[in-house]
Amino acid sequence: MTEHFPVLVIIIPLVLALIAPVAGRLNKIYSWAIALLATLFSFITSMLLLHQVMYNGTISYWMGGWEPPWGIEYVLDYLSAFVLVIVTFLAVAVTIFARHSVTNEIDDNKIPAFYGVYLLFIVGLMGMIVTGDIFNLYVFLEISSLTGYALVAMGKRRKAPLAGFRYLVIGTVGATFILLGIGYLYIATGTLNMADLGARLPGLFNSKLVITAFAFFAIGFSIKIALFPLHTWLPDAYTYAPSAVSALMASTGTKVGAYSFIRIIFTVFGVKVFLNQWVSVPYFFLIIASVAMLVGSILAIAQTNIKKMLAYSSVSQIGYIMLGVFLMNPIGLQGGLLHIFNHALMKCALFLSVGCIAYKTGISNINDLKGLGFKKPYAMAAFTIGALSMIGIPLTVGFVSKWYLALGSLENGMWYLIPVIVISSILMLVYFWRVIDNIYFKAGEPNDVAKIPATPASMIIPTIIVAALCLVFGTLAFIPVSITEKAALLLLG
Amino acid sequence: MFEFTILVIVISAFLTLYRMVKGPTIYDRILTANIIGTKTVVVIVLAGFVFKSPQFFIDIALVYVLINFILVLAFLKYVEKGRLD
Amino acid sequence: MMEFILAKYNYWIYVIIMMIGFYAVISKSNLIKKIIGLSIFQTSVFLLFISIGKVDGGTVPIYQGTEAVYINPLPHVLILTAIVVGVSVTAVAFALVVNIYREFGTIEENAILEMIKHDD
Amino acid sequence: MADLVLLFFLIVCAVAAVVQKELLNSVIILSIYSLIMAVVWVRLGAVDVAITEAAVGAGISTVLFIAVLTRVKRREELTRIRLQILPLIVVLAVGLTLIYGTLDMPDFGSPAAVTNTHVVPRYLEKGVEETGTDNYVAGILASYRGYDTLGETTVIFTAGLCVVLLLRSNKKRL
Amino acid sequence: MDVVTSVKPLYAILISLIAVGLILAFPRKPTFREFFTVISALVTFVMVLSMLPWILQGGILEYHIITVLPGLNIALQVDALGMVFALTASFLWLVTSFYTIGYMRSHYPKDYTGRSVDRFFAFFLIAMTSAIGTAFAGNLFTLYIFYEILTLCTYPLVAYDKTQEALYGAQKYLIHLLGTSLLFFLPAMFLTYYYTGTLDFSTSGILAGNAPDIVLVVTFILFIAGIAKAALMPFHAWLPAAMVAPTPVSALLHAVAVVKAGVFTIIRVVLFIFGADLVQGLNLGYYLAYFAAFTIIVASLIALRQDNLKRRLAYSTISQLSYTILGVALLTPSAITGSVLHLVIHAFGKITLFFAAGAIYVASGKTEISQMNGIGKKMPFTMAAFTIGALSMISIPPAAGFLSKWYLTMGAVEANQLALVAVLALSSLLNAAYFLPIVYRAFLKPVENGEKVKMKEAPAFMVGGLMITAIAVLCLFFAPSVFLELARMIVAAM
Repeated sequence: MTEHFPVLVIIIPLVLALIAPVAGRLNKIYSWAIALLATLFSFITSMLLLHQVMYNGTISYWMGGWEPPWGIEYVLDYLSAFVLVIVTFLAVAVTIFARHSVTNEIDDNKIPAFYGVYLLFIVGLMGMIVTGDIFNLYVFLEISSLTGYALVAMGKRRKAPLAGFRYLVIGTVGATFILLGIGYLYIATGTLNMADLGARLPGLFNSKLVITAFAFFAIGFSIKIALFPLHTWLPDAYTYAPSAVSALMASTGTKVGAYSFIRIIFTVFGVKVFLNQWVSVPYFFLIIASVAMLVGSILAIAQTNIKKMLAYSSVSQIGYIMLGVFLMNPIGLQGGLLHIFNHALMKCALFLSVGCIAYKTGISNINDLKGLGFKKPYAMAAFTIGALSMIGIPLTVGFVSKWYLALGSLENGMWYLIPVIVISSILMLVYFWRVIDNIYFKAGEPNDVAKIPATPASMIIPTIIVAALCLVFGTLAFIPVSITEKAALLLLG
Repeated sequence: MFEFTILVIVISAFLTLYRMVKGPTIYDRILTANIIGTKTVVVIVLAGFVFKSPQFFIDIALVYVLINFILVLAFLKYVEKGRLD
Repeated sequence: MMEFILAKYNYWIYVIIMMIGFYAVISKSNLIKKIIGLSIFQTSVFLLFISIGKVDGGTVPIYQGTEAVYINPLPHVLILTAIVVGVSVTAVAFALVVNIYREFGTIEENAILEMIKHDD
Repeated sequence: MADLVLLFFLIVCAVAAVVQKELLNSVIILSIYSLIMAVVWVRLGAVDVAITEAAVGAGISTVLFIAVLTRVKRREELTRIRLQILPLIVVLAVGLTLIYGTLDMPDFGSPAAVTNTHVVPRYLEKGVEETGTDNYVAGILASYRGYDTLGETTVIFTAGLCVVLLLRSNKKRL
Repeated sequence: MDVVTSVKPLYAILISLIAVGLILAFPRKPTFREFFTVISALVTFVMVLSMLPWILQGGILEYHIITVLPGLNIALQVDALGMVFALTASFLWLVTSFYTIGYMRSHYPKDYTGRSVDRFFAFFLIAMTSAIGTAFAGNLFTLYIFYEILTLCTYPLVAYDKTQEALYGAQKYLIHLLGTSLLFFLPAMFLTYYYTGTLDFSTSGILAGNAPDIVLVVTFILFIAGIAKAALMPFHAWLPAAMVAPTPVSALLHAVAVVKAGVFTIIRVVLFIFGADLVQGLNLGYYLAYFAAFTIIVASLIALRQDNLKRRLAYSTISQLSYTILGVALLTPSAITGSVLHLVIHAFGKITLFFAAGAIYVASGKTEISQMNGIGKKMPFTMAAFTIGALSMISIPPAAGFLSKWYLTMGAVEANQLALVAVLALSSLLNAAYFLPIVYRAFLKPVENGEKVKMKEAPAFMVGGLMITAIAVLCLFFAPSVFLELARMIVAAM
């Protein structure tokens, strides 16, 4: 049984995703229960897998018993097990949150199908994490993208379908570019297995095929993770999606994209080529990442819709992750990986707390938050923790990753990146403070505030838990740090 | 010999493109689709002979014919009634 | 030079088709046109893959004795999957377009953007 | 030679499909494009893919197009016909990158290409005995890379579910 | 030097947090709230006091809480310098608690049973936790955390009145403090960590020999710029802006917690991170000293022009804080002794002045100096205390301010910086120029005609508080031995 966990972690939710819409026809609560069951199962399994990886090393699972590179391989190492745990945990949290939030925002007759799609989204992400085959990656990428498009379009606002459609168009272009990259790599090497590619590519780096392949991977994944300036789909998508979907996508969607990109960069192409031959590529991406960090924050300052503000803030956070990745040294990469984890937690907390406020009120404008700090103390406390964490106050998770990113920058002698990190943090302080100020220190219209309905506990509790984890892992930082350290060393060989 | 035949058929199909682009009515275009469909069925069968294993190509040709037929029906029905059911 | 170009003619054509499709995707305002562009864009990539598989003198990848030279079947397998994926994307796109039309009564992106300029 | 004509055929169809103002015309032309594409693939020996493309690309996809056209406006609005510069630059950049990459590709159809010598030989040598089917494509699809196929069916299911989800009428929209 | 692990410093920090929990758990109960506030301040003070003997014997208490990242620990440590600050802070806190109760009762009678006052006291107590935490921080990282918490929890206190002006002032307060600490302090700390791998305090400094000179200079500048709480010009603007806060908060900000935390942090950084030798070796001390001298003079000049009493006190604070910095920048034994003493003495003197200002406001509603003619006759106790505070600022015996100024001047002489001696003298004159007129006005000028407002002393809680601090200022002059001994230990350890 245990040896089949790498595949069961995906297959069981997949099967449950087929059952959920059917079961939901009997009673719509069943479909939610099934979704919760599936995510819980995945979470527990992935914890076991992480445990297994820590004690027995990398797990390679051959699908159907065909050895790679002929068959499809599933690889669980420190990195993928770690990301899998993050994604499944947040999926559990958001699923618990979703129960009332979704009932509130989505028509009853759609709920069964919604949970089916929702589960498939998670399945797609998990598949992307676990697979060791580059084409299989594409297939799962498409599963998660397709469901993502539909989920975004489920929002209540009239702009939601358009946001979904635009996301679809640009997302499909991105995915097709990735497919092109896969094709070019296949032409160059004749294989699709990531490890095999990693073994066969050195020596081919002068080939224009491989250069082009990397270019297309880079563009494709930049679209998928919304790296500036290809971020245009993200703000609308996050803003108009239902609360639960925004929380799930913001905390897991782009992170898994970043993970896959990291896999491509380090496992397939290998770090050596970037250090020796394509030296300008890391520089290029460092510039892009720095610009993303600053521009994302500046654009966030300009927003009045709180979800849109958070979405632009995601754009800048992606810059942080990519900064760490392209520093190409262990500490910096560790910072990037930590930021995947940390940002997932923080953004989840922020979006969940915003979802709590929006519940039955539809509040989305920052100015409408006045006086809510004491009407919804728990949600707003979670928001505050998330915000402080984003700014990078010590003892929150945000601090840890920024610390490592800065260390990594100095390690490369790139001291000029530190002001970028610092200024971006200051900009975050500016836009988050505006919100917190409204929440706590401005009095709202008493009538409006009195009318706001209470939020169900099933929404508050996951919000609080995720926010609390921001503090817990900011203080007990050695837990993610030790895992990412091993993962970074593994990636850098 | 087969190659030459294929070439001729393809070129003759190519000529029908004029009607496809020019129109002027929708029926011209549907007809073009139909003609190209029928011609390419022949091309597929001939291609089978080029690969010296026509048995694998005959079923494609059959599927092809069916699809082409259904497509034309669908187009016409849509033009006629404005819907498919 | 000419020989070089001819030796890869499939590849040049696929690039051209891809550019046509891509241009339609990013420049057309009509949503259906965008989807049409997307279809062309995707199929051009499929054409690339199938072209990779071609082996001169090879026969269709169905067992005909051990001596026969076969066309590379792996790209075919990949593309079978990719075609289905492509159509699925198209289907979802259609559903979105229908939703958008219900909402706004038009499928011209420019017109819709004009309409929602004053929403937040 | 015939292949070249077919490929040229594709280009004409693609351009026509994009340029046509009447959406129905575009759809018809797109279906022709798909049919021709299937023929090209037949000529390249990809019989299974050709069947799929004919059935899925030309058939289902076209029917879906028509189904949508029954629900929305049929004409593209007449915006000023001029080339947009930025998209054109982007497209050209992408195209040039691809051409750049293509320069180092092995010649079209070359049996010595690494694609034909690395992973594939095993499929061709042992495929029939290991999978028990004569059709290599089917063998790889269902066996060696069976998991991709599972993913593929999941994608279909996903798309179906998404469409159901999206096309249910909206009551709660603001 | 005996280093002993002890939980006591942790308790000292946690006590007021427990009180916060209790206050929030029993909302709208003024008696409870007052009781908890006073008790927790008292217990904290006793706790701090109980550690004093050990410190005076030359011992050090430590408590390691958690390791966040390798080299980044959260740890507590009680040494002589920390003890000075903790002792001052916890004692004045106790006094301020009483004063605050009186002030809040009489100034917000309507809200007094409400939740907003509950929150006021809660934040007030969190501020105490963080001030004591700053004092007892065992390394720079812990110090930074408490420093930030102090900023965050005093923001609501500054903004308490929620008027347009209060919100604006509070915003300025926050942006300056949080902004500089994130923009400069954190990177400086980061650089220190990068080059040394640790942030633990060491009496000889940790940076020496670990980093290139240019980095050291940059780090030093970043530290000085980042610790805006010390209100060195040009990072002083938050202080006058924060004057909108209720007076107990102003007293807290300007005498005890916030500004002293800033100065304390600078002392920590200069002596325990850089180390006296390194600062001297790079000549950084003199630059800092002249910088501080500039602030002393300019702030005093600005203070002269202020009519609003609290604003004048604020600029006076800016000037006085730089004395402490000046002392530590000179790095001679006497100067450091003076610096440490000034940290304490100024706290007592300035809090007296603020208490007096608050008492005048509560009793008469007057905020401008020009309105205060003859006020001394109506409020003799308050104005007597004010006079003592002012004398301390000007450094005239028997007020304690004389002592610290004396040591500072000695230090300047030791360092052969006669220009700085002149600055100190000039500053005393300026202090006299802006404080004595107030005293003169209050006692000797007749009450303006037509003003028939009945004035009497402020509530007993407030007057009691300010009398205690005023007496303390006098006592410190005659019996400074504890603080002198602690200062001597700091100097000896270097």
